[in-house]
Amino acid sequence: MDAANYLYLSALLFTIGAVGVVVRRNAIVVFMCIELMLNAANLSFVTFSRINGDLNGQVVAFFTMVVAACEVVVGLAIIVTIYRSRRSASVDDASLLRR
Amino acid sequence: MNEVALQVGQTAAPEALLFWILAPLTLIAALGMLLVKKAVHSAILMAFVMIALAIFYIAQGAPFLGIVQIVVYTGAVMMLFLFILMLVGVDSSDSLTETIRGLRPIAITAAVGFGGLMVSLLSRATLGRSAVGVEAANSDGNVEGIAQLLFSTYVWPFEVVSALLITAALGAMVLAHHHRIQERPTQRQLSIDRFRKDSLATAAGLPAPGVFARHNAVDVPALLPDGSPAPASINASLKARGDVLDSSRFELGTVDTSADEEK
Amino acid sequence: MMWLTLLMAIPIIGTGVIAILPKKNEQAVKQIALTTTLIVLATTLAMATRFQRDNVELQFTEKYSWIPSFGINYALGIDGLSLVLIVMSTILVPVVVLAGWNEPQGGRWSVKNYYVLILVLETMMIGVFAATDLFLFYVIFEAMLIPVYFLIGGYGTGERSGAAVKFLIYSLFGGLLMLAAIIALYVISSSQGGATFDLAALSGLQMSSTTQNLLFLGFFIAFAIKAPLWPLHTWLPDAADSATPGTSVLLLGVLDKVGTFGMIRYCLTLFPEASKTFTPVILVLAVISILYGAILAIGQRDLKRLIAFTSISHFGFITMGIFAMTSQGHSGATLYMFNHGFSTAALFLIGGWMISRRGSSTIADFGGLQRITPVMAWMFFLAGMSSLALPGLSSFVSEFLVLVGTFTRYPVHAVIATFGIVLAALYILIPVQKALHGPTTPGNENLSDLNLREKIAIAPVMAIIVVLGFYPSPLLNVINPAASHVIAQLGFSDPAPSNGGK
Amino acid sequence: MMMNSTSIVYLIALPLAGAVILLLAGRRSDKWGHLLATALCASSFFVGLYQLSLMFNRPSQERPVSQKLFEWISVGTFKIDAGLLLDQLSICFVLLITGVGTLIHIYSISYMAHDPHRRRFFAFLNLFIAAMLLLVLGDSYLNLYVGWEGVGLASYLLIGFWNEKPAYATASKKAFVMNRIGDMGLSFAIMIAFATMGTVSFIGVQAAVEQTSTPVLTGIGIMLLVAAIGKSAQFPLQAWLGDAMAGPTPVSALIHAATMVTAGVYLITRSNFIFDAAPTAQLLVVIVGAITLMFGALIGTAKDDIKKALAASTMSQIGYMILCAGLGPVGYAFAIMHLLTHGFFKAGMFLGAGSVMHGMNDEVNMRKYGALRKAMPITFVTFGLGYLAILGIPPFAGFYSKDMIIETAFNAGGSKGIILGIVTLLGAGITAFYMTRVMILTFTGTPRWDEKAQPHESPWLMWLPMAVLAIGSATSGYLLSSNDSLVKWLSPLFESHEEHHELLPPIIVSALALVMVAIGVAIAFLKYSRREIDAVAPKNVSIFTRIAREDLMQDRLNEAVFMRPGQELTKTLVKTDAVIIDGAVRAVGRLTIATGLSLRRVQNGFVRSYAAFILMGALAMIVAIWVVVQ
Amino acid sequence: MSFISPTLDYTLLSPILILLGGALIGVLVEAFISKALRSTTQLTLTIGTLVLSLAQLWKIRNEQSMSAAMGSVVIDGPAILLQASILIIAILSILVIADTDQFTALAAALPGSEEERHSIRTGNQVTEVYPLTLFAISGMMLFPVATDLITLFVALEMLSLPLYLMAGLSRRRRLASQEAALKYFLLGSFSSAFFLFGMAYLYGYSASVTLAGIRESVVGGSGNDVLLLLGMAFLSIGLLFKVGAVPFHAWSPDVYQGAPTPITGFMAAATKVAAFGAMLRIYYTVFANAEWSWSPVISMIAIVTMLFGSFVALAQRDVKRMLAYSSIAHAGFLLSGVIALNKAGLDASIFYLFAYGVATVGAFAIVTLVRDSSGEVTDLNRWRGLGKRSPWVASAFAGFLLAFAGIPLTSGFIGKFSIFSAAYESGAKGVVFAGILSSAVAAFFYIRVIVLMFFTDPIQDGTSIEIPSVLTRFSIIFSILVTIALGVFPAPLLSFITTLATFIR
Repeated sequence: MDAANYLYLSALLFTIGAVGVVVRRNAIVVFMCIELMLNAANLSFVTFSRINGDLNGQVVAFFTMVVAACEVVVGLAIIVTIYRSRRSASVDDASLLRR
Repeated sequence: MNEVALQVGQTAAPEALLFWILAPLTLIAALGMLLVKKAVHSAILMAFVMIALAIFYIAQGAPFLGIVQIVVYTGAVMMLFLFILMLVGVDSSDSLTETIRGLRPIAITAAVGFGGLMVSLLSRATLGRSAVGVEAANSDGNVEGIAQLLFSTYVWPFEVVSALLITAALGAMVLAHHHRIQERPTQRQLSIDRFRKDSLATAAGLPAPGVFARHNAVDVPALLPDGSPAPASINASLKARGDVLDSSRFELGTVDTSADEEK
Repeated sequence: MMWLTLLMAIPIIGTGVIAILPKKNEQAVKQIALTTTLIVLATTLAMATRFQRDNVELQFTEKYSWIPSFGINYALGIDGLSLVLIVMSTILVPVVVLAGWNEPQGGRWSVKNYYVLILVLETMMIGVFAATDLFLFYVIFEAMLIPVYFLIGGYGTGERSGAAVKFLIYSLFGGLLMLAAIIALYVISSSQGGATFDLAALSGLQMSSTTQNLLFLGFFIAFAIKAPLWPLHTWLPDAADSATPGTSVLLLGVLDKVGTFGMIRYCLTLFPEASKTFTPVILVLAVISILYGAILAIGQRDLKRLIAFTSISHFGFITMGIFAMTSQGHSGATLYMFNHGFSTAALFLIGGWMISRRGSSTIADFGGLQRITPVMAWMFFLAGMSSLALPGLSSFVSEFLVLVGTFTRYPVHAVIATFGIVLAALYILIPVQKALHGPTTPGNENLSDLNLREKIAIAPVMAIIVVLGFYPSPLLNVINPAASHVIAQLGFSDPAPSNGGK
Repeated sequence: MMMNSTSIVYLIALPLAGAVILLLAGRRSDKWGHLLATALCASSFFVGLYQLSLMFNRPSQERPVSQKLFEWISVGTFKIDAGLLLDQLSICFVLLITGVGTLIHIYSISYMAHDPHRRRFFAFLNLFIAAMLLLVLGDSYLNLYVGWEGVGLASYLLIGFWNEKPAYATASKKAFVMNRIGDMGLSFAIMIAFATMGTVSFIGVQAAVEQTSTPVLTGIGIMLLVAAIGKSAQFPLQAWLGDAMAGPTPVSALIHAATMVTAGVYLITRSNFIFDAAPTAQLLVVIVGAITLMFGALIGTAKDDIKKALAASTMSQIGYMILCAGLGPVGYAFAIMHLLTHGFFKAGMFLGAGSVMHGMNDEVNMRKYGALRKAMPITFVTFGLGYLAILGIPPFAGFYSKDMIIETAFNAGGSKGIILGIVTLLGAGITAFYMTRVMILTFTGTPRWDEKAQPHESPWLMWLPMAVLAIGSATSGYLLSSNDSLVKWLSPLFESHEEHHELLPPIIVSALALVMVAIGVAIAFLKYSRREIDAVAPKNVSIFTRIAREDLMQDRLNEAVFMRPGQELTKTLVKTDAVIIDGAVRAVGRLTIATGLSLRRVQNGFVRSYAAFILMGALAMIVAIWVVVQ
Repeated sequence: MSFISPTLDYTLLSPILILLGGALIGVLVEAFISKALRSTTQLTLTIGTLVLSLAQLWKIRNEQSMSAAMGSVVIDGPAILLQASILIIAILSILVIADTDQFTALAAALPGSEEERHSIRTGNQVTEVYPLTLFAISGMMLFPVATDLITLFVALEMLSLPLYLMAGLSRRRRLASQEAALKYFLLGSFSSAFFLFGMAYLYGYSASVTLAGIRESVVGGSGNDVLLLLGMAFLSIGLLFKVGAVPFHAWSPDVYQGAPTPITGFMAAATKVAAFGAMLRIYYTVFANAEWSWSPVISMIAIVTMLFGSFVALAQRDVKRMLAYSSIAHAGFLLSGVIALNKAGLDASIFYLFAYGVATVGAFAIVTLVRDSSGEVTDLNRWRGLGKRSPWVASAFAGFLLAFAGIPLTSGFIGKFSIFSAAYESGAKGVVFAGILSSAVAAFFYIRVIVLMFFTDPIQDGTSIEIPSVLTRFSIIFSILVTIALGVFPAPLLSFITTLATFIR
């Protein structure tokens, strides 16, 4: 068992998250996919922290969680606002701005 | 994994077992997030992924993070997600058919290419130094170790993050906080208003929207006896959103009586 | 004494005075503008008398550090070439102001703005010829576009905004190519002992021939657009067609000269080897311009476009003279720049008066003007004769010098170009016949002849055209040292008489 | 070293001043302008006489004098002074120009009396005199060139004097443009001379001829010939002369008969040193002269317009001169002699024609004349003297000069001599024919006048100059050839390497010529005197007559070969410029905008697409890394 | 392992601390000051804070320190210059933001609802924009001076979150504004996820989260470069997203158009300074030794960005969108300063950033002035004849456009010249050539607007020029003066930059 496996897992999760942003239409799901990407990054941090033998990576992951929490607050507030105006959480419906 | 450079040394067999059981499940759950229709299912799967990650953290010598992941992420953040999902409509579901032309192939290419290339690249990576393992760093305890860093080396970003939290709170308030415009009228007051105000025209209630014969949706104004639409029959916020169908379509024109004449 | 800065400052001061005048007081604005330009002219002439004509070095030099981080200086200085062009510009501006006394009335904006633009333009015209710092030159070269753009677009007629845009885009495109070359020069100079834009220092740079060729093209294309050389000329007829006569005079008479001036001052001095490499191509383009411009002039139905095309032909001559690399060609080209300024000014101003009186610029709408408005008609005729280089008028000397100078080195080009003089007879005499001769066309009967102001405005131009035809020496004496200096720097000497190989 | 003079410039300055004063003073000088102009021209003539007298008093080698006015152009080795040269050749011209010029000024005072723009006419006349004098007095080819184009300008202005008639305006333009083609030749000659010899002054070029190769000299010679062809209306640039008759008749007399059109002869004789050294060019000169001689003569036979008939004759006579000038040293003097005598008699005849027109309401068609002998006796006599002179009847002027030319032609040697002799003889015969025709149609027979016409003799101001010229026509030939005075006078200028190979003795040549003339006269009498002349030109005439009436198709040829293709080329180029060159520019603009519009579609408003861009960008980067790592 | 008590150099951190303090007071003001006084108090407070911070910055301009905050922050010449630029741009922007007519009266109210109308009637204002702006500014100030990845990431989020929020606060066209916020937010977080992932690989590569540590590994690393390359690529995506480089640009036209115009101006100008500041620091110090690997990629992106921005701007009918594409093109030009990787490139970039930022704020300030009865008019066709109706406003706008186009005697020209010459010097000739070409294309659309304003006749459609408030007027006048002054006499600023701008490592 090699710690590198965690890195592969992290990369795959990141990929899945990124693709999810492109394919899903519900703004909340899209946002969850972004959270998945952040989590994938965290997994890499923790793994590298282990490989490097210091705790810096873990600290970064911790910060990431805090920041992600803030992002979630703001993001969900925006999503709710737009849902209230439009009665739709689909990102495809938000395409007034194009020309 | 052959000559892979990121040799960390062989870890204990239980960890390997854990990994090989949990990692595929995590991946399946993550993939599931993309494939299920209902947002709420996605959220559940997401929670699963997070918990799995928390387990990995703990397995990798980051118990503090693991706990935070479960408490903060899964416990708080995911709940926030679910909460909002409830608000938006828990049954809301996506159709998975792609409507933007050309996006599906791009997504598939990206998924395959990105994932494949990442794995391929990582397999080629070398560090040129041996892996250390986190045990030494955790010698004083994981939480203490992190605290050491957090409150000395990273005290500045730690402080700054507080500003970020304030920003988030302020932002949420700006977007969500309603001012009470006026005292909400009590039931009693409403009732009095209905009969004692300027006229009795609406004493029996406002006309209901819709025209049975032609169109009975809420965004269609009712027709008055003279055939003209009744503006009062439509909810004001629908009007404000511009979601009202053009009422002129429903005005009574000349009645088509050709069928009658034939008889 | 800082003559050149003073020259550049006077119009700016005039602008300031005009700016504080009330918009309504148009007469005062005009008078101030005229006075300012006359003061500039007087100062220029005073400076010219102090010019040492046999000294090939730059004179009246000034140098102040401007942007030291890039080695950019506010450096001015003139030689015979610049002096002649500055004198030409400062004579033309008051003439334009006086001749176009009522021109700005039809504009989009106030009369005041018009004169502000004209005066700002005058400052830039002096600066562009006097700059000895490449960067300063480029800045003015580009900045000049703006007042002209507004002069065409704001005070012109017809499709004025389209024409103004075309002019601007064309020029900007050329300017950007030049900017690329300037950047390259700057970088090369900084790798060879210190970044500089000083002309003298730049001319000593070491460059590979490929680099030199590319940079030369960057400069040359910009200049070829300015002094419209076939096939980069199509902006000119449109611009001239739409601009007021006064603007056209400044545009064709002065601004376009920056192109030919730049070819001498920058292309030849900075890239001697590349100049030689490209000479064959450029000469062919010049010859094409001469004939093409002339033939198209013949084919025009519109008076202003016709004059514009004659200028394309004339610029062909100037370019040919420059790249003939003989002292006759060079001096002739420089003299041609001066003379062309006046003959074109005369044509445009008088043509403009004809057009504004008739309300049409179609040649066929005129007819029999010689009997209705004899003074105007004969002035136009004289201007036309100057344009076709009739001996005894100024253009002849320069045109012949160019031809002779070219012939000694490139006989074939000169011979083909000479056919231009026959075409010139046609492009001048056809409008003369249609507009001035023949029976009076309906609608022309009541045109008025030139008034006193117009006569005064055109008189100096005519005088210069005639006097320089017979006595060009004062100018040639100033031009010759500068011209031979350039030729010598390039390592050329005039071909000796060949005796046909005997 | 040539002597300097300070007074040559007055020859030019006086008439030039006249022109300037009259033009600038405008209407204010209407009252006295014509008098001033005439006076100034006359004073120029007297200066000329004074110069002649000075010249007589010097030994023949010292006769030429020069005057440097100022440095005109000086660039590198191209140094041209505004310099004048008065020698035996130019003084002849000076006197002819100013003399005939003065007479024509006097004539015009009356002839133009009723024209509202008489002042301007005189200004132009003075301008012409000044330019023509500059042409013959300039000491270099470039100075000559100034005069050369100056006379072109004056000619243009005077032909188009009545330019309100579109045809006249066109005629003047045609003259100028065709002249410019010739001028181009002169430009080439000057350029070649400067490039090969390093100088363009007459003296300098003369000195350099020896060091210069023959091909170059031939080139210069041919280019000078082209110039002469244009100015002197020689084949193939002869077409403008007939149309030039649009100008007032005094102009035709002065410019298009006596002086300007002979400038070509002057140029060739002045450049004798070049032609002597360039036999090919010389041969071409002869050929051009011969062709034009016949060409003009043939056209002359068919013209009903009296001025055009005379113009054709002029062309033909100048052909004689050019031919003669092309025959080398022996011919120059005779060419000049014929030029001078022709100046007298042709000017006289033109003035006569003017007088006739004056009396006939400006009618120019000879078929509307007839029997004017009685109505205008003085005109008849003066015209008649000119007629006799041009026919070459002894002892009138033409006899001396034309016989010399015919003789020289025969003596040219070999088959060339024989051909040239025959051509000149034939020309003499045809000349006799058409001039007799003119005489008969105009002065004899029955009147065919318009109703309104009231023929009357012209006032004295008009007939006096005619009389003077008539006297000249009668006597000048004798005066110039007695003692070979003109030949001797000019001989220092021309290198004479006498090689007389007489083919025929002079007396026989004269006899032959007279026989030819007699034949021509006889045919004319038979054809026109014995039966009634139609007042309208008959239509059913032979093809030859028709061709001759159309000036031997010269205009049609020009039109077909130059004008039409030229107009087509112009139209095509105008279109090309708009469609292709400007079109390309506009296409670039449109393409740019189109690129922008199509790229804009990428921005489709869907946030998922935007995310896809980012993802693709990331993918591209990873691919790049993957490639690098491989 | 004993605890090292942290030391912070408060003097050096004071500019940022002042801003944070101001923002916190602002939050308190929201809570405790009555509505009537709130907006004046907030404005005064914000401007006061900014000026104080700027003054503090001036005091420490010659300081240099790597250890201002336990190695998380570096204070050096470029840092001071960039922070000063951000502050000046921020002050100018705040003056425009002060025009509260641009912002929704109540963000939580549904568009078109009675609640919203009532809020407008009662003169309610979202005064929270002031503290939010201050938070964003502190993030921007921190971004280019951060020297460890954590601070960098936190700063990135701190500058982004308030902007996401403020993008959705427009008073008119609120749906579009909210859409802008959503797009900005989603794409912004998406790109920060990449940024974070890149950080992870860099950490893995170098076993360090400080820039200095990573640099050491880049210089003398022992393993292969895969992790470095991945890290650089993902980190760059985050940065390139912020500066709006193709293909990470797509958010900017939509967001610029939808966001309230004063915010757009602020965002376009200040974010660019901050992001490029960070980018310059990272590329010039950390990645400099790996130039071979990123230079071609960034060059490619720069070329595509310039051309794409210029070409597409040509096809825009909306003035804000046009300016957005113009800013994309400018991002391309600025990237050539990154590629240059020499002192001249650094100087030029800083100059360019400042000049461009000031002109951008001015240009967007003018956009706020052109209105009809229902608010701003951004349709270019309705800008016809603006020069006739209000020559000064139109002239100022033309001045900014000419600066964008890089016409001599404007700051844009000096900027373009210096940045291109720096790039050329480093051998990036292709980039310079593309820059020149796209400048030519760009000239097209700038001139088109000038033509519209000056050479076409006004149409009567009720479009009018709002008489600018004193604050907006000051902002515009200051911007145009700076734009021209930097075109005519750039020497003082250039030499100031040259002396100061050296990265310490």
